[in-house]
Amino acid sequence: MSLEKLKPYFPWITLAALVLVVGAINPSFLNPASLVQLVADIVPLFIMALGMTFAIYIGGIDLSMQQVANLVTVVATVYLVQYGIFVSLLCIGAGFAIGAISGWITTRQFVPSFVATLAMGFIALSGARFLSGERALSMNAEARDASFGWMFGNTAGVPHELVIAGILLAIAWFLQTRTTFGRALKAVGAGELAAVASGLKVDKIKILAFALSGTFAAIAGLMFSVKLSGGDANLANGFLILAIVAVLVGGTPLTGGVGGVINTLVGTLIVVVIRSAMVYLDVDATMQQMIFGVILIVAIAMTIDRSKMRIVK
Amino acid sequence: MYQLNKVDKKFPGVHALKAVDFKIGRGEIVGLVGENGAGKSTLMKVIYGAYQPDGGTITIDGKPVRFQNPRQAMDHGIGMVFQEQSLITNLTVMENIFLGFEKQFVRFGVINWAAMAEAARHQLRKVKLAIDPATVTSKLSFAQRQLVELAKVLTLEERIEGDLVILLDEPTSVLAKEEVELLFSLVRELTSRASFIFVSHRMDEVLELSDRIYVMKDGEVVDVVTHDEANIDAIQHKMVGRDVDKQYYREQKQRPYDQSRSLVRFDRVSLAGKYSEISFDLHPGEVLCLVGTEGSGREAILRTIFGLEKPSTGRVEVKGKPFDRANAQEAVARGVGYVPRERKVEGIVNGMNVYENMTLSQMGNYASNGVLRIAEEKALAEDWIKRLSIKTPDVYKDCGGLSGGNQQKVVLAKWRSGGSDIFLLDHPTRGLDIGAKEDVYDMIREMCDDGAGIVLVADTLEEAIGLSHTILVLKDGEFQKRFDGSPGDKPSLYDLVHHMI
Amino acid sequence: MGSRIRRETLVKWAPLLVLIVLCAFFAAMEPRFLSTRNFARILIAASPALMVAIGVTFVIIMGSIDLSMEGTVSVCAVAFAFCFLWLGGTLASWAWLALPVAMLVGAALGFINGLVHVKLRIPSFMASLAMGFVGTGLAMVMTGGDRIRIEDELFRSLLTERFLGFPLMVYVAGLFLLVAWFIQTRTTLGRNFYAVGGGEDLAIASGLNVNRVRVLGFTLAGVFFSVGALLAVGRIGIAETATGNNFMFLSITAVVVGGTALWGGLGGVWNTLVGVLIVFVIGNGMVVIGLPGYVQDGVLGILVILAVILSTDRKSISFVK
Amino acid sequence: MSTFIKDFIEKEKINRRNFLFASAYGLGGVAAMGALGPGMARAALTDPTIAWSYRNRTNPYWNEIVSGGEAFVQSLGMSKDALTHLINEGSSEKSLADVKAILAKTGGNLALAIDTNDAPNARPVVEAVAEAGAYVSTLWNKTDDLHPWDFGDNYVSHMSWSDEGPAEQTARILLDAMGGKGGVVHLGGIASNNPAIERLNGLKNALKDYPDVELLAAEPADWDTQKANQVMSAFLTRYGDEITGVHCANDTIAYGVLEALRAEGIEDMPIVSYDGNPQAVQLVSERKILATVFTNPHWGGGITAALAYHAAIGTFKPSEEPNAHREFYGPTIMVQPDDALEFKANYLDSVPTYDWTDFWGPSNGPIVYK
Repeated sequence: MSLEKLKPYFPWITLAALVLVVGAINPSFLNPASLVQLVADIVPLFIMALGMTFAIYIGGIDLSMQQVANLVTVVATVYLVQYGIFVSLLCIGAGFAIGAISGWITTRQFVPSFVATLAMGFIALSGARFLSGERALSMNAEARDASFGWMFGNTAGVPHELVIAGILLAIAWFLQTRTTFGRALKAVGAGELAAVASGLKVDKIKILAFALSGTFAAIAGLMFSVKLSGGDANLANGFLILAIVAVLVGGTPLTGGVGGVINTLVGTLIVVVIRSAMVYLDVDATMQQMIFGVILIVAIAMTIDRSKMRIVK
Repeated sequence: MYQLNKVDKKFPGVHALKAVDFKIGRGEIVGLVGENGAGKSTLMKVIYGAYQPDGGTITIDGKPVRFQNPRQAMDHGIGMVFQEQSLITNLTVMENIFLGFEKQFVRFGVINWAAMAEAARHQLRKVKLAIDPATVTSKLSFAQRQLVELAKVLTLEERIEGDLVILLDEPTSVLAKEEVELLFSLVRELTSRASFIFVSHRMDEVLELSDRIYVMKDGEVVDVVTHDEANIDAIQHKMVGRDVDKQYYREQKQRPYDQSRSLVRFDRVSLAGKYSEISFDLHPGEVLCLVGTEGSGREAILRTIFGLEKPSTGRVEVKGKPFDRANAQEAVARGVGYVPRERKVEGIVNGMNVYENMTLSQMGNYASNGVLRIAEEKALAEDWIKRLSIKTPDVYKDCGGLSGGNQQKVVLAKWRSGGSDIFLLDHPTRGLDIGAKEDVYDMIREMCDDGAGIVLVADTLEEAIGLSHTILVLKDGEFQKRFDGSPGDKPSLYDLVHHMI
Repeated sequence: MGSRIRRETLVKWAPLLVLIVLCAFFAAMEPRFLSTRNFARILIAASPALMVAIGVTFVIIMGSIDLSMEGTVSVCAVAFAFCFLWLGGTLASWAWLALPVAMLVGAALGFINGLVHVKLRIPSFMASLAMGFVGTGLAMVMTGGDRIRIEDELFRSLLTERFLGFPLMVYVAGLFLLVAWFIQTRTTLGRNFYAVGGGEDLAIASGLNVNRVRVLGFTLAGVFFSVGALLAVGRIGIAETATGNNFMFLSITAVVVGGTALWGGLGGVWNTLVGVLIVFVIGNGMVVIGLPGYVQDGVLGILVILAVILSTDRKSISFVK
Repeated sequence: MSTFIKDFIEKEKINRRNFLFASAYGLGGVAAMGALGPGMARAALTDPTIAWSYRNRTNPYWNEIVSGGEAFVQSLGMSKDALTHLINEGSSEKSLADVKAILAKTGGNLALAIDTNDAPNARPVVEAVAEAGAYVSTLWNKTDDLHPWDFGDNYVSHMSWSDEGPAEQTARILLDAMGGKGGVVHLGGIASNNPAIERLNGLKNALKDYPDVELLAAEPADWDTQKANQVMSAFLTRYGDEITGVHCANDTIAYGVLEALRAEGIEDMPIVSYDGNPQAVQLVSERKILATVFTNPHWGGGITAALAYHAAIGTFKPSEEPNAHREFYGPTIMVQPDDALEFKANYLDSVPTYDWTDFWGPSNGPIVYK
């Protein structure tokens, strides 16, 4: 097999290499039960990265996701008792709407998504702070278990979070590869002008892509809120940069049209392995962030496929 | 003076240059022709230092040289005027002219703008362009930019000792006829200072300008002819290895069109700043050609039919009724297909494979409730690959990796397979080699036979005349004259030019 | 043509108009906003951010992006503080050498950032993001989490000494703004940033060593980040790992609000000045007129979007990502 | 005013005595377990990994917490590197993921001290620890419905501080210094953080007795020096001379406020803060800050780890302890200019050697929920 043919598999190879290296140094890392648990725990992050994939796939970025998730943790906590399981519709609707507005500002008002989504994030944050009354709220435990208890737990040794993640991944993958919408996303990401000249509703597709990223952010926020049984305006902090890093490390470059949700799966796993390796390998706490940065550079250098990039900006 | 001896260049799987001998004398204009893939661009890249040859030698005045990069070639007096506009539009004219060579104006790290402007004016005088060198390039016309590019290359004159060799790669492709004439007279004048290598797909221009012509085929120089003994037919024969049919434009296949129905009707349509009071009808089976110089309103009319521009006054009907909301989606839904001039940007999606590109405009036909039937897409692609003999290893090939002609075929297949019956062809043969051009001409005739109407903006006047049933001549957005182009009764080049300028 | 030129002019001056309108609005709501003392406060707060934003402006003009500022600022601040204290702890001694040392550190980090981007062919977004992690981590390793106080009265005169109502650090920032403007308009490097941003492949074809320009661009950005770090230390008197916090989104927002295009080739340091002022005037004004805290983020978001919409020439771009 | 400190030291002495009992009890406990055989001892762990999970290293407060954790580990005769650090960088998600990772790595042989970054995060952390059979003690953040006694032995204890009272005391000092009239501004922490809410409430309680003082504004400054600096600048514009006193939610905010005032040439503004960081104590001794409240993070950090560890190795059995020993307030000491230097000498310049088995000695009573 030539190097060319191997290229699409570089992210997988990187992941396997990382797992093996960590496992070789500390074999307890390879314990299957703890690996499953490790993966189950990053499900909210993974879902957020999935959403981010759509924004990056069309060549944009969505920096509002973390604040959308923050807002959703508050919304879910405040309205859980009132609406029960239907609070999820409220949350998802909010995420969809915020994403759609970001998309509209980007496509129709020509504000770069970097700034448009950042600003929409501020607005969502305001909403979260207002709604939460600037306090950390906790969920009504009974209502939580009644409405969302199914999100957590195990069936035949498989954590439910993993099942949810798997279903969402399958949906996202299906959307990306098997639907006209996914094809249109690819066309917009790879050659927006050609997509216009082929009569695609490019603006609508872009707005939908941002709406989807908002929706996934809301789902991630909802899961996180249920998991932590509470919500406040800062609860989901720390997700954003990791989600972006996960998408990029997976091999979906910011130029758009390349990569996709499977890449994001790998990317998220790589990020998580790096992060937990810090714990497993007893890396000094003050050194962790620096080492994370260095490994990140190495990982990106290994995973990105430069053949599709004419110019590296 | 400048000479290549037995130069060889190999790429993985391709022997791009096979022992090419090439020389150019002082003040000479040398033409370089060949089909796409014949090795012209590789040869040029070797000449201006972008590629290093694998074998053979390059000598200047008998002394062997070897260039690691274009910069070194420049230092030996070899400059290149690029096919694609190579000026950076957000910079001023003078910055573009001296890009990469600002050092001469820098004192203690500070750029002396006045000195640079003066030097730039000197260069612009060489190409007879009277513009302020501090103008931002984006404000110039295409023709002016072409001249600025030439001026930029001519800075070599001051910079180096010895003779200049200037490569002109398709310099006329974006120019109107009179601008081409201007450029040619300039080039002839400049032969007192430099030699030129002239590369073009427009055979007539090569013949007109060049002292000698190198004909390339399959990486080899197959013939060198002088200006006086050059003959288009003979050269084309050498290039393609076969006779070019007298019926190049497939005139024998031109059938009368159906006058009873109208596909597109323009009734006194105006678009502010672009064109005014244009009226015409496009009928099934008709090739309607819009002729005029750059900026005469040809492209704007195409874009109006495709819904990308909203006319300010007048009535546009497509298939009997006007658009509800002028946009491309509605145009496509009405059966309009657009083959844009910027094929790589607007025609195909670079990064998507053959079948994905073919169904891009008609995904609805290959999807149930938004879910694609990919097997059918592939079948469609395979079918059209066969019908149009598109050269691609399989349907999974990234369209960005196909040659220009095959890309154009994919674009045409996209619209034809989607059932379009109104085609807007904007320079459909631009940058294609002769073989590919003929395929396109064949396709145009086929489409007419199928009852489609075609609005064409042709690459050359000959093409316009040869292909069309009807020719509308435009000038500065105003309608000038309508010509009927039935076989045997075609207008002459002169007729058209007379009304264009 | 006339209307086109008018619109172009309007778009060009839109950021400044937005700034003036904002000032007028806040002044109308609370007259005390419009005082020299308050402008001095805004400028004190804005000076470090302005330096960082100018640094990233050069990178954005090249069409790249630099997200490493938070790490670089922290490392420079900490390196400066250590060096300053080690050399005597007052500007009246050899400790003044700590100033150029900090700038060298900034240049070195920017240089490495540029090398990672260019040599490993990693898009600048990712390369600089990762370098930002490295920088913050490095500052953490250097300090072990401690804060370092700089008490030297002479150094702190940046904040405490005033001339015409404004503290010295405002003039220092102004001086470096002029330096940046000089680099932008009068040096080959500055002009080459525009060439790279306007058309990289074309610049290469013109014989420009684009990789060199890129690396130098990131290096220059690093130097300006370090000046920002010095002013930040001058303002608070503390150097710590957190010195660089919040600079990333702040500076890029300011650059875009000022009218510099993220796709490169357009804009410049004056745009960035206006953009930084817009962001800080909004921040100051909202507190001055007494908006509740939880509304402030949202209002900032809305105003940023509006400012960018107003300063965008919609006719000249086909799409935005 | 040094009575605060005297009281505190007095209390410590009494606690030393208690400690002797405690250690005797501890030894006895171990011996007893040894006698009862492995069946009983299984509840306890041998040589567990000791970990501290906290927000970041850029805040001096957390550095003090960690230094306590390290001092405790050293008291066990290990090097201070034996303490595992988990830093969440302000991300609840990372906090939880790190805990899960170390539980998996150690197979549950873990004694964990943690601040979960955000209150809602405490429950999943505790649940995970309990499920793995490890032991955890929490500090600061937990929701009110989460209690150690609901988790048997594994959730050993929770320590927090009731900031409302001390904050009210500092507020009174401030308001007195203002002469009981004028205007005060409050710069708070991250608005949703519990201590931020309590500290503002303290100020509000005190203000009830000072009708001539107006609370001009209260804005969050997110525990951040630079943000505090900007907010204070804007306050100066808005209220100018109306401001005659500043109430800060912690020391790092006070630093930013001081610099904002310094930029304006204002040197004598009454300011109070919270946390008792060394730099702040120094400023108190220079009378630039009138008062700060020392919460002894060194002891808090050490004892939280100690509780988890000793419960893990079976020194004591948490479920047999009264609730007051499982949810309790940490110590607070008011630091004011007159005793600042004395305090500094006793607590900061030379850190006292604490007895890490005197678990509840310096503590401040059971946690009361409103």
